[in-house]
Amino acid sequence: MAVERDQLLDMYRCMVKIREFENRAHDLFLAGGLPGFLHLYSGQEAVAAGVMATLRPDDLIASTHRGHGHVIAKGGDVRLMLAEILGRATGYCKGKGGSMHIAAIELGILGANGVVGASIPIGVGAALACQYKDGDRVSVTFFGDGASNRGTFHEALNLASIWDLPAVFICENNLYGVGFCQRDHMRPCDVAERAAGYGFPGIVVDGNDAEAVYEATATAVARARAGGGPTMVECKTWRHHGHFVGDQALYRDPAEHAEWLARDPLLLCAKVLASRGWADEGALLAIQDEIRAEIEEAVAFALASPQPALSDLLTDVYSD
Amino acid sequence: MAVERDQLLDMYRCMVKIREFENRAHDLFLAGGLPGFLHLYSGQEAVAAGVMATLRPDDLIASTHRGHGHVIAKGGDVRLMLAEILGRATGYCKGKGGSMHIAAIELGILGANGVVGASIPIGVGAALACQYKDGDRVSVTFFGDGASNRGTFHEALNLASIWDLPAVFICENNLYGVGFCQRDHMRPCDVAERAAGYGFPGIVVDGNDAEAVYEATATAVARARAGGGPTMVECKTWRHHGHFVGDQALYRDPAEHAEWLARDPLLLCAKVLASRGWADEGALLAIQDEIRAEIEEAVAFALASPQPALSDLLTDVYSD
Amino acid sequence: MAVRNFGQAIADGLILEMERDPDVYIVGEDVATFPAFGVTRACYERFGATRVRDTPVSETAIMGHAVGAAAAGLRPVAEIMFMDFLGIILDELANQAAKMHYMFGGTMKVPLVVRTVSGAGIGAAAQHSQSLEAWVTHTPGLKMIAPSTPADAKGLIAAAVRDDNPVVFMEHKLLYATEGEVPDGEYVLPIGKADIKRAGSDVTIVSWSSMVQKSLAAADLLAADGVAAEVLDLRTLVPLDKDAILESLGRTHRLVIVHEAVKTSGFGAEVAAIVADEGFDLLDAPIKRVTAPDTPVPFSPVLEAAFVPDAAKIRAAVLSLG
Amino acid sequence: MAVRNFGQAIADGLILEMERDPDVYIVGEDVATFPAFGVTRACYERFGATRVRDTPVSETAIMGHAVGAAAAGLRPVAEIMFMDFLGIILDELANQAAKMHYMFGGTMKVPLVVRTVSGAGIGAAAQHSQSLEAWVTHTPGLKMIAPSTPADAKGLIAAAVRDDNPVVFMEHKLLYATEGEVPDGEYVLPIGKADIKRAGSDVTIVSWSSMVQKSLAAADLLAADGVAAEVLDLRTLVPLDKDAILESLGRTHRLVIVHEAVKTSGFGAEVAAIVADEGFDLLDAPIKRVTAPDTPVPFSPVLEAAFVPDAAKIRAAVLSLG
Ligand SMILES: Cc1ncc(C[n+]2csc(CCOP(=O)(O)OP(=O)(O)O)c2C)c(N)n1
Ligand SMILES: Cc1ncc(C[n+]2csc(CCOP(=O)(O)OP(=O)(O)O)c2C)c(N)n1
Ligand SMILES: [Mg+2]
Ligand SMILES: [Mg+2]
Repeated sequence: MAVERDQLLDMYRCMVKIREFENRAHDLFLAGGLPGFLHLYSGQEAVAAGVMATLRPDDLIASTHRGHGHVIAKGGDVRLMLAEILGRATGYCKGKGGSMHIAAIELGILGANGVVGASIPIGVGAALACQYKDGDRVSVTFFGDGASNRGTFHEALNLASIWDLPAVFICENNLYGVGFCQRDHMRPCDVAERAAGYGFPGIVVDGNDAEAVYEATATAVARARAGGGPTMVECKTWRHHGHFVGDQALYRDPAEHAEWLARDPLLLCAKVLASRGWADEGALLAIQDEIRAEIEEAVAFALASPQPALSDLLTDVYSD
Repeated sequence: MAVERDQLLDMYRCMVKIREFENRAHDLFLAGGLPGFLHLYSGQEAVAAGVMATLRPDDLIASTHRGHGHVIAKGGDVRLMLAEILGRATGYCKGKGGSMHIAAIELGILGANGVVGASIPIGVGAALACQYKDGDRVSVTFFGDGASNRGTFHEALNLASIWDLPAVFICENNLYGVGFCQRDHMRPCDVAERAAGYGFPGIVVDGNDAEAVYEATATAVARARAGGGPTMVECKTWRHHGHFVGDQALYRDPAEHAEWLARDPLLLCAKVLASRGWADEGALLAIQDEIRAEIEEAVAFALASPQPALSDLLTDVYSD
Repeated sequence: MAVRNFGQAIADGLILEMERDPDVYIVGEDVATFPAFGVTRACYERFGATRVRDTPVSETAIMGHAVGAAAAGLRPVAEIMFMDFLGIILDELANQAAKMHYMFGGTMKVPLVVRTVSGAGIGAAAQHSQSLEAWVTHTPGLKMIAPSTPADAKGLIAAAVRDDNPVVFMEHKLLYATEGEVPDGEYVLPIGKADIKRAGSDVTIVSWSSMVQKSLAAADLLAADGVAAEVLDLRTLVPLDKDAILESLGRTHRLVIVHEAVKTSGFGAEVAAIVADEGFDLLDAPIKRVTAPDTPVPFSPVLEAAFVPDAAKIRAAVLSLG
Repeated sequence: MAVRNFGQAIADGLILEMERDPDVYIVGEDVATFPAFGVTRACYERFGATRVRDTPVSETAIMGHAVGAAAAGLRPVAEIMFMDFLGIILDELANQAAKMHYMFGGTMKVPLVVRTVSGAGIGAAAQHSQSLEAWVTHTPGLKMIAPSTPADAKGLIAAAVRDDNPVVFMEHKLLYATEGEVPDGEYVLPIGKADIKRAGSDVTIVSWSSMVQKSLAAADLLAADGVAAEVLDLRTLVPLDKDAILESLGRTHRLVIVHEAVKTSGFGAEVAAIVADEGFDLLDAPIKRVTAPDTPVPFSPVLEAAFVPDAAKIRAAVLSLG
């Protein structure tokens, strides 16, 4: 499933949007404007962009604490996202959720999640809904290398396997779970090796190469749509910042960090676009400008948005 | 590690003891004398006998709901066991535990367990204690095929692996978890395939062949004692009865059941002993008689034992 | 009306709901081929393996996938074989299912039911005999139902399935064989309404699940003592029918609360606390709780019988009020 | 005496216990290399990776292995990064650790400590801000400690490590930076003793953990109102110092209970229920609870501030007693 010009340009645009969004969120946090924990997605953009490019609007995703990228790539409105992480009444969750709990069911986004590994059975349940309701929708579940050591991972992947669910598992292996290095928190070299324990394929791709992510995921999605059951795609990648804003990530090797920065997914993608003559520098800069403007507008919208009313504290506990 | 005459005779004796114990417990249950759930070990004797023959008294084991065989093979006193499953004050747990909760810390038995899969992290913690306290003790954890789908399995095996713990994992794959057939409740053919996901060896043996169980486990135990880390040994076996007494096991194929009965571990062992000239029929019958007498004596002891005093209800909640 | 036992009544209710709504499915360990207490057998026979789904021994995935399925438009009825295993699924139940509607600003619904088996009485010991409703009632976003009769069970399981929120439905194992008249056909009770199972003017006995039967037995004994006890069956713990409690108390001025769960932090404490605040002026005597002691459930039948509250203990508590 | 903050005081206590007993080890996510709230950093620097052990993101294994290690002779101090994750470990904690001593007839000890971080106040939202002590207090076999000052934290963490039972030790995240005088060297407080943090004769305010500070602030406001409030810090919820509560009430005849956990089935209900029974005759007014409302913890700082009880609300509750 080769990637065409427009597709790759869309992915690039998506990656820029995520990066600019995260940069702005970072600024706001450092300026003291953002409460709570902020887990930036910067550095992993090729995963969200590449995966989501294979999906239809009616497909479902389950996301993690590091979920901004997923939400943006699945079509999230940056205005409502920024309002949410600022805790404003206009946000996706009326300010009740925050960065770790953005959801948009109308876009097929079942929610970011503050509990590591909790997305996995949720994504599997969504896959059951896809299968049960006929049609050929798929459910894509994101999780980190760290999450793959949780019991939820094991139980959910086994269930998806024996039920032949249309599920795609995207492991974003950024080589660390907080300060714990993946080569120390598990013995197998690749998380994808674990797929064999459930009897379905597990493949490893360069998670900083949007095209590679797209191609591997497209195959997995096609398999799932055709009733062929689950696949795991492990994307090796790197977060540019600490675990959350405030963490200096002193536990990582600066040389390794520098190597990964040199393999910035946006840079890599820009090079490919240029080398194929699909976009020149000017075109890419134009994209960036356009998106910066969109993000600035979103920041202004969010900052101008009202705080929730005190009465909101007691609403939405039950649905009636 | 070849098995010698006395060792195999001891294993045979152990298997007979388990079988006779379970037969008697079965009778007592059907006669209405036993409360609660009774999960008989009959048919799986070669696993307990073969594994325990590789252990020292100071090694530790963590057991399951189907634990009578493990306790007997690790040196449990059948009098105190019968008293316990009859709920008497003289039992291993003063009658407070029952069949699913027999423990004997002085024998290195950390307890049977009513929660499927709960033995696994407990066994791993015991392995940490062995490693932490120096020496070369090992910890052996028993669990079923069904338990290998629990999150506890995944988390605990991963932890044992990265800490290089002296842990041996014995999967008693009797091909069913209650009424759910192993080839349906997971996709891999063998549970042992999952060991690769944790980076340590997993081997499959005929669980009805005590010698084969012994040899595979002895290798695993030696590896653990030497600091080589965990091993999984999967023993393919069959329970002769239903899941618990009362279950007719109608979900199993009668032909398959007959095949396995023909491969009764006691029969197989008796044949080997005879073919090697290590014991004739008379010697084997003598063992059986001797053990029957021991069990009868234990039944008498248990039946003559007092009920707990009502005041026992409130004791032993906290240790002081 | 037909005489049905408690288990049959639940199955009847489930079958009706499954007929009404194709998105309702049942899921859990052995629910299809070998259901532990038999309840879902008839559902499997009627609807087959797509809608009555066996799972591996994977409670976390049972609960966790149900959350995702519910969020994506299905209506799972998940069975957790013993309520004792609530500790295995509490993150999925309390951190995900219960909170998603609120956390996501009211944009997502998680309509699911967790059916689970509680209680002592068959020698199943410490890990298969607990009554853990108080863990559930301490979790905003969950509803908690604990019926005591076949008719209530049928009407409330239907209500639970139709509810757009996560609902825990507790079935005491000793109730399964109890029988009673059950309305035929569609029968739905409102969630959150208590029921006076026996009227009386001297004391209010509040209870739920199997303890309602014990309370009624105690009321019989008390009648012989000349004390007219009112037995109020809460049926739903969350939402709680506070008005029914206060109203009864307005007539009796004495309160005894009975539950099988251990005493400390049991749901009886919540009932007592509400009354000690909002019903303080109605009280003529201390509030008594008759509960299991603060111990694990013992295996020995002798000790187990002493663990579970009985009519004699309830009677004694009432008489102690003077 | 030296001035230490709450986190340092806990670290001081842990280091002393680790020096005293080589079987004590610390285990949890990032406890060695990057501890979430910094507490165990000093322990790691002092004792290294064998005794301060990082784990993968595997709470079930953290708790489950600790049970096995404790049964086999070690004394684990396990950290569960947020109390919200209790639902992940409750089977291991409540079905295994809590019950083994009883189930096995008193033959086995399970000496372990679970340190865990509770509470709202930093915008961490619904899954990182809860106070779930009531799940623990409903489990016989567990002890539950919730200190409010650096000195109590030091003395009680030492007691928890020395205790032969599983103990849950709750640390409110907003307390870490609070400072106070802490006794130097070995300092062990008894488990199960409440402490009068401020004496008063008009009303008893019972609380624990960070709400003690809020209650003291309320007592200041009340003093200006002419009301002398006694602030009783329970410090340990299980075992509960019932005598201290009843004794204080014997002097004040009015009770307000304050906790940050949500109201329904919070531990405040248990305190109220005990008093409504055993202290009924001492009461001159209804028992009031000041708690969080029955909602998940909202993210928005505005809503979060409204969620957490504050001095004004406590004052209002006291004044409502007339
Ligand atoms: C169940 C659970 N345990 C611990 C945490 C604290 N925590 C937040 S993120 C994280 C690391 C997750 O690592 P990984 O899955 O690799 O995701 P990454 O942060 O690298 O994107 C931890 C331990 C949590 N949120 N949930
Ligand atoms: C956590 C948990 N879930 C469900 C049960 C009910 N149950 C008891 S035994 C069993 C099957 C276990 O299968 P397996 O591990 O293969 O052991 P076997 O019974 O075959 O020896 C189940 C589901 C339980 N006791 N614990
Ligand atoms: Mg990671
Ligand atoms: Mg099995």
